[in-house]
Amino acid sequence: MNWIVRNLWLVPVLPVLAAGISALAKRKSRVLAASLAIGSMSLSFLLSVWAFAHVLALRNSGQPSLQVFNFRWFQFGNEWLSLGWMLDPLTAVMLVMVTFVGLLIFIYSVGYMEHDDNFMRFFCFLALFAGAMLGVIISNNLLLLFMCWEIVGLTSYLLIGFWFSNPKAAAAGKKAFIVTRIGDVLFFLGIVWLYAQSGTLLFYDNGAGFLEHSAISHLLTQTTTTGICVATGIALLIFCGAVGKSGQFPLHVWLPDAMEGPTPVSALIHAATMVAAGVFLVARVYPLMSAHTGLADVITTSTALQAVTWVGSFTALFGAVIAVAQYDIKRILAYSTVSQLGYMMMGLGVGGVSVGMFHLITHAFFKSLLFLGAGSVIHGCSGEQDIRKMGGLGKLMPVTFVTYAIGMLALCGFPLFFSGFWSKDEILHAAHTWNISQAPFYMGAFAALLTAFYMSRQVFYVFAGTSRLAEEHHDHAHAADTSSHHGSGSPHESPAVMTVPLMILSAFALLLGFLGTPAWPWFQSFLEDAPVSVNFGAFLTGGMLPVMLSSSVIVLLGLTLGWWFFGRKPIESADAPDNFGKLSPSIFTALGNALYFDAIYGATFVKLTTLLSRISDWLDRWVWNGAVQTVTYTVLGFAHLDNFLDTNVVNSGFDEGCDTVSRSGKLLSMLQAGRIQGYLKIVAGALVVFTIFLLWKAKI
Amino acid sequence: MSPLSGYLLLSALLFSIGLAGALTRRNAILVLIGIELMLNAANLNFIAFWRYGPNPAALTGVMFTIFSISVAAAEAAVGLSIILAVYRHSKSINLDAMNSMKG
Amino acid sequence: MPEIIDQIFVLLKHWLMGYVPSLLKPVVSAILSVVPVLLAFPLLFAITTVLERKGLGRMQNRYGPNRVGPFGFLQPMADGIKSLTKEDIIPRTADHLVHLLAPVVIVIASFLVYAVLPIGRNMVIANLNAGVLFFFAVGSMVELSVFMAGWSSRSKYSLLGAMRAIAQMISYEIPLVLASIVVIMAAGSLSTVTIVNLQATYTGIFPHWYVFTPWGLTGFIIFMIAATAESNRCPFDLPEGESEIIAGYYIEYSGFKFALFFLGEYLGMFATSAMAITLFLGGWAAPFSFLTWIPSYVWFFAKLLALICAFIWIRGTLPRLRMDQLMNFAWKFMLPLSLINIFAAGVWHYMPAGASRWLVVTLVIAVACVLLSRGLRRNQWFHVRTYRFAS
Amino acid sequence: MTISFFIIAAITIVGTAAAMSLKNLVHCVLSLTLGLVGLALLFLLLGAQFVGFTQILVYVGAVAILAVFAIMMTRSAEPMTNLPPASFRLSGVLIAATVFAVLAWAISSATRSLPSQSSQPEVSVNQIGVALMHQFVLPLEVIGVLLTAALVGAAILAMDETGASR
Amino acid sequence: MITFPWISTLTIVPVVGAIVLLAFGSRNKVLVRWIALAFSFLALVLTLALWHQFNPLADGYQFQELHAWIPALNAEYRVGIDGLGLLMLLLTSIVVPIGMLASWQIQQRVSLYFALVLLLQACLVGTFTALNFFHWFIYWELGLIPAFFLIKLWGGPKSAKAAMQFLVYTMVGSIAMLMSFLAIYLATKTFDFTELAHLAQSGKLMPAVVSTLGWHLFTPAHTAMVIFLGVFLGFAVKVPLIPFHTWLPSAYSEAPTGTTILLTGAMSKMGLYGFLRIVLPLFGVQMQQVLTPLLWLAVATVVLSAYAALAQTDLKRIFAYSSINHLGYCMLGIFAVVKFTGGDAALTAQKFAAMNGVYLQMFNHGLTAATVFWFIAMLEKRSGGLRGLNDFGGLRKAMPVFTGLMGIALFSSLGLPGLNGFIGEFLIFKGSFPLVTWATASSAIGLLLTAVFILGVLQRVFYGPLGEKWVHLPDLTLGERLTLVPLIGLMFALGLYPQFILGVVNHTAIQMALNLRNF
Repeated sequence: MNWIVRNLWLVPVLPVLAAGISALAKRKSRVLAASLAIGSMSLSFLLSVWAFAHVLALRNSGQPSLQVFNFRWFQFGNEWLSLGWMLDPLTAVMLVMVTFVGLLIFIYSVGYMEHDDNFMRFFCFLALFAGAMLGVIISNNLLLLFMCWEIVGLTSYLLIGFWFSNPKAAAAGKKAFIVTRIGDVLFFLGIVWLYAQSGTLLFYDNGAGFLEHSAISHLLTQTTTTGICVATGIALLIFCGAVGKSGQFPLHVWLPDAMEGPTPVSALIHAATMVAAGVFLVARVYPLMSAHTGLADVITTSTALQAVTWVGSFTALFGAVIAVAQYDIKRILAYSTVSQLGYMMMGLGVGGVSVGMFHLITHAFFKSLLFLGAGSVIHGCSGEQDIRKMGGLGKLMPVTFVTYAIGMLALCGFPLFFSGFWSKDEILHAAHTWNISQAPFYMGAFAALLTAFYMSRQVFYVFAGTSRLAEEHHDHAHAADTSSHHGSGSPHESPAVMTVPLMILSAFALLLGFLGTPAWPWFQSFLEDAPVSVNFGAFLTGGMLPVMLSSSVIVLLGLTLGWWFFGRKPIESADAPDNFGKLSPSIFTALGNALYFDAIYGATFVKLTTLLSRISDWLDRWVWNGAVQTVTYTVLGFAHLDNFLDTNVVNSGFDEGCDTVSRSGKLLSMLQAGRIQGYLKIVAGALVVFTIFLLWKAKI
Repeated sequence: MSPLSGYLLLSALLFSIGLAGALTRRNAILVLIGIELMLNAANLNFIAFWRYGPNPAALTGVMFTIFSISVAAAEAAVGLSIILAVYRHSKSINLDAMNSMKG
Repeated sequence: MPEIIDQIFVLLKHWLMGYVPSLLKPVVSAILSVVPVLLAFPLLFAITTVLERKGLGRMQNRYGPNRVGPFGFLQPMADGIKSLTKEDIIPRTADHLVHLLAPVVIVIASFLVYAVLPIGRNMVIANLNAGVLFFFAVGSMVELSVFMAGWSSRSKYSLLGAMRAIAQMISYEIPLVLASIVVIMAAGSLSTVTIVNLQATYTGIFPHWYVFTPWGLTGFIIFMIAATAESNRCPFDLPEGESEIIAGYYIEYSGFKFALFFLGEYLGMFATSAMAITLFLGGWAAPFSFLTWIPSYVWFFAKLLALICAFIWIRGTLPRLRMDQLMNFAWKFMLPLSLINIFAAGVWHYMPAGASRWLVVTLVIAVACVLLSRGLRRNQWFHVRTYRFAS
Repeated sequence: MTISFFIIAAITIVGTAAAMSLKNLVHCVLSLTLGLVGLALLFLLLGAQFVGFTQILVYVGAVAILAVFAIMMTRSAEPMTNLPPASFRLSGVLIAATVFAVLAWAISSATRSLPSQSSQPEVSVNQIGVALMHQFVLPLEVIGVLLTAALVGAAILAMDETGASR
Repeated sequence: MITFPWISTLTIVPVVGAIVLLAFGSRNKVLVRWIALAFSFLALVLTLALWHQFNPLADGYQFQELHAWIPALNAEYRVGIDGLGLLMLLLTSIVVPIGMLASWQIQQRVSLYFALVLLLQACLVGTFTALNFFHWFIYWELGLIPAFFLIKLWGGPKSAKAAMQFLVYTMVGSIAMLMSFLAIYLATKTFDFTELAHLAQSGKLMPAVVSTLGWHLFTPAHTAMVIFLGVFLGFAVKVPLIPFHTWLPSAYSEAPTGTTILLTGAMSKMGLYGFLRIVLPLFGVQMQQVLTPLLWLAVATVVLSAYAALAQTDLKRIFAYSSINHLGYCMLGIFAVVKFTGGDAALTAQKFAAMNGVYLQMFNHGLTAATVFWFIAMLEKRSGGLRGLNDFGGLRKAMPVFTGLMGIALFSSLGLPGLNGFIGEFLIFKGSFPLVTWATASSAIGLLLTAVFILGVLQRVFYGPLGEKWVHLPDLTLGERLTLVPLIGLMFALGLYPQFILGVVNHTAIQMALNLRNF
């Protein structure tokens, strides 16, 4: 257990520390914030590289590449909840990728956010985000992962809603957080269920972790009352978390709206890291996912993985279809991210961890490249995001154009040189060899076609043709306070601090592909701990070649179509209808509105919740309160009745009684008139009566 | 008509005359005199019953009368002094005036 | 022979009774015994008036009435005729009936008293068992008649005189009764006849008169003082105090009614002195054993005359007492002394005969006299007199 | 029933009736005295000599004079000015009459059962004295106390305030 | 040896404070406030001293004091605390100073206000430490009076009605409870909790009660159930559970914010404490018999209150419902613990987790809710009494620090990991999931809805364009920041390292769960 593994926790904590310091710092100085963020990021990058080297060294020396460090967090009942972090090839790769891309984006955003007055707060959130993301990557405990996962969600909320004065941004932030929260809740249930079943949340705890064989086998044996195997149930719930975070089909609505945030944010979060977290999570718990009751030798994909595949492939197709009809430069990229994530999920589902992860790494680079490129375009066009208002920027911003083109070609998977081709090809190959059904392969292929088509559409719109920006100098203010306008009206090349990261990223977009070519599958073997050997023959074996050929044909077809519709005669004016849209305007507008999913959700779920809330409020006010009111009114009624009885019946009766008594009193007092003779008469009378009585009695 | 009933009738007559006097007259002294008379009527009864009673030797009748006479004397003395005090106080001994004990 | 003389009147009566038809016997016997008394005592009254006027005269160094008859002895006859012939005046506002009744009641009362007094051996009108009680009962009617007289004549002097007379007579009646009680206690009976018979016995030559015992003597003295007060004579004659209220209650009377009052007064005097004789001086008993041969009634009348002379003597000598002195003397001296006297008699009765008895009883009585008189003297304080009504 | 009983009874009744009805108070008292003397005679007639004489001594001697004094002191000797209203007197007499009627009825219905004739009981003062001292010694003592208390009380009551204050 | 009577002094200190304040009169308002604060700090210091001396591993109650009070009724004055009691004391002594600080603006009858607050603290301390029903009930009832007056005299426009409703609700509940306990007293002749618990454990309590009461028309089970329902009603009203909760929103919103802090911070815990201390040990069997309906109640409390919070426009009412929601989780945890597990080791371990979760949740909710309401109080002070959601907008621009800190408090109440809210909820869910799966699953919706309405609040109040009215709203003053820092710090501390609390209460939780062992 050498130093790096023990102190791996420094990687996420450094950025978080930087974020904390910059938040608490009294003086609002831009230099401090930027330097802190970038400094901490670079430190983390170095540590990650060290960790990567350490893993390589372990692999070469044949030792198991997995190292774990656990510590006890708190005790409840007789057991301790212990957390921990781990270092394995997957972690190492992800660490390097995230820190490197993050660093580049930090540098880029220094330039991009130069004029923004909330500069410090931006970098503080970015650093916090990076810390949380790194936390997710290294955590060895599903709960720790979940905690960092939630903080990532929080930071994405804060960053999306960074320009909070813009109500759309605030709403987008809220939407993002809530939709991801839906996924997280299901993920949380999965965690709780897992904890209940396996008794531990640690991935690897030298034998006791739930990803290890004993726990997995135990989970397999359990079946819930509804008949599905517990392992699949938990896996599906965890996958829901991934769906939420990675914007898969049902929970994808927040990703396009997240573009309201500043472009570096979109680049960092919605291209490279955060969305990738979902895929990373599936990769991390792959053993659980792929656990199936079938025999060990026959590779039968578990129901969980099948679900992943289907959702992935459908999202890929779905994202691509919508991306075609988008006008906002960043929305197109957002939908393309959605489809690429679908590809990754499909890759994981059919090909296993290495296939998915390879595409994830390559995608991270060229997608962040594209986003930063779009950022510099927007920066150049003084905040304009609608591609119909751009055009002809190729000549005005050559570096951006070139890097952007490289990124676009990598994304489409232009044959041979671009990394996208290799990683996508791996997935298509795996999908092709999938024994369940070929549908994912065809959906993947068609999505690849559409990807090529809409990317070319976007490039031609932005860079080709004449610049439509001149017509409307003062387009509607992008945001009241974003002061990214330059003095001069015409678009111009972004400063070096923005273009240099673009170049670096474009270089990677090109070279990275060669790591994972079928010939020399270093990357895959690195992840699967298998020995690697150069074997050019691999191209021919296993049906790799036909898949490669078919994919390159599809890409070329897509590009020509794009050129055909948009390259030939780019639209003249901003409000001219889209050439492709002219074919079928109704479908085009539908696709423009993302198949109205927002409206559907709004109509269904949101309406349902508001309705339910109104019902419960009504229930509260009227039903429960009503019951209490009725009780009080009945009591009041009794009180009045009693009062009535009291005054009329009892009182008057009593008064009568009193009168009669006083009257008789007066009568009696007459006797006491004070005249002595009167008394004497009475005595005499009494005497008479008495004697008569005695005599009468004596007589009888 | 036996001698005893004669005496009894006489004492009854005396008694009622005394009573009539007490009831009709308004002067306190006269009422007192009336009462004296009633007492004497009673004494007559005693002596009559002693004389014609079954056991004259027992002397109870005589004794009773002697005591009754002495009591009557004491009563007359006190009564008259009270009347005197009342007179000195309210300058009149008209019975109706003395009704401060009214109910 | 002495018994025949002694019993001459009794025999005479029995003899006369023989002739009376049995039906009238009770009435006649009553008349026969009453008439001699009714005659004897008015006669004595006549003699006493003369005796008194001549005696007073002699005392005051003058002759007294000597014009009418030899040495004035027919003066009463003259007075009688004078009173009968005088005009009988009744004041207009007087209460006629009561005015008339007053002298009648006083005379009747006085005469009734003699029924009980034993003039001689077996010579008593009615030998009542409760003789002494009868004497006092009838005696008390005198006060009532005095009041009737005083009130009915509707004049202030008569009323005042009556009131004073009544007050005095009542105050002195109590010592009178108490003094007689001593004798009754000794004699053991209320009947005057038995009392006298008890005293008629002799030890040696000395008779057993009660007066010769210490308590008897005090009793006799108290009795005599009370008697003079009862009959409004001499030291106690305030009611008739001529100087102040002319003639007291009988001021408005004239003529025969005035004479009756006078008769009533003198009869009262004779009755009380006769009672005194009966109780203390042995009634008709002879002073010494050897003198018993003189008839009993002679002794009786002799003692009576002696007492009358004493009265006249006192009248001549003692000055008139003031009202409050009179009252104090009665209530603060006479009454307590008589009570003590009764006590002394009681002691005498229970002690064995002999000198010691004499010594103790006389000592008790003497000490009582001294203390009581000291008591009288002590609370005499001289201060401004406050008149209740006059002021 | 002897003649003397009737005579004396008549005297008593006339005396008492006059006492109750005369207007002038002094006359009332005097007629009362007459009535009482009549009563005393009745006692004598019934053989109770001692009681008769006591009656005379107490009533005629003391009470009458006391009454007269009271009349003198309270200035009610003047002739009565206003007689009580007829109705008042009538009711009094009426009630007295009823009482007499009832008593008479009681006597007449009761005496039939008593023995009508008995010998004249001979009583002497001596016997009374002995009885007083033996059988009735307690009442005697009580009467003694009563009389002293009554007389002292009467004296205090009648005493003039100014006199008492010194 | 005579041990220092810690608990009695802790109870008496606030009372003395109240008396001093009353004697002081309201001449010098500032001085009165500082004195009140001083007394509450004194209580805090005492509690910390207690915390320091408390031996977490010892069984049974510590710092016990036993004095015979009314021997005839067998009512002793017995106080003592275990982990739970100590936790509640700490919460009370933290919440009360916050309450006082929040009511710094009270102007009328200041000394009476703070005297009542101190009196309320005394009653709370009494309730959390009493171990004999007799004087426990007295504290329980006595607590109502200051609360009633605090709401009524200084409350909002409809405060009279709200106060009356609050009083009548709780009074009815406590009377039902009193009846049941009298029945028990009749049977067992003792008020002491531990003895009653032993009797209940050995199964002799209910038969004894049934025999003495001898209600012929009910079977023994029904009689026991009736008695249990009486006690249950008493506490359900206080917690509150859904059908009996309508007093809470109006009481919280009408009461002055200082009192709301006390109500939500400490008084609502009385109900839960009652369940843990009295209902669980005594009526375990009955609760198991009616567990499903109880669970339905708990889930309803969680879900319905969350939905209702969504529909509210008044900030205070929102957080009133949110506190009902949070307490609903605790109820879920408690009912889960009651489930009959037949000695299965794993499930009993879950019970320990759930029990610890309930303790932690009670403490955290008290802390968080108090802080949130304090923020609302500050907002109210600044905006002159306005606290509707639509009255504000974009306040972040005007008061960044305020928004930041309130954001933290809100996220803590949302249950964001890293802050104290999450751990409690996690333990409850972890504990109750295996025991009562469907109830836990369905109440997970509550988590989501909490997020929705809290973010709704954040967005409507702090985000969006800044209304021109609020441009010159002052940000937090130094004094307020200083007072907030320890609370926010505590939230982070408990969020990151809950062992501070769990270490102390864990042993009690185990004891309590074990006592529930099925018999």
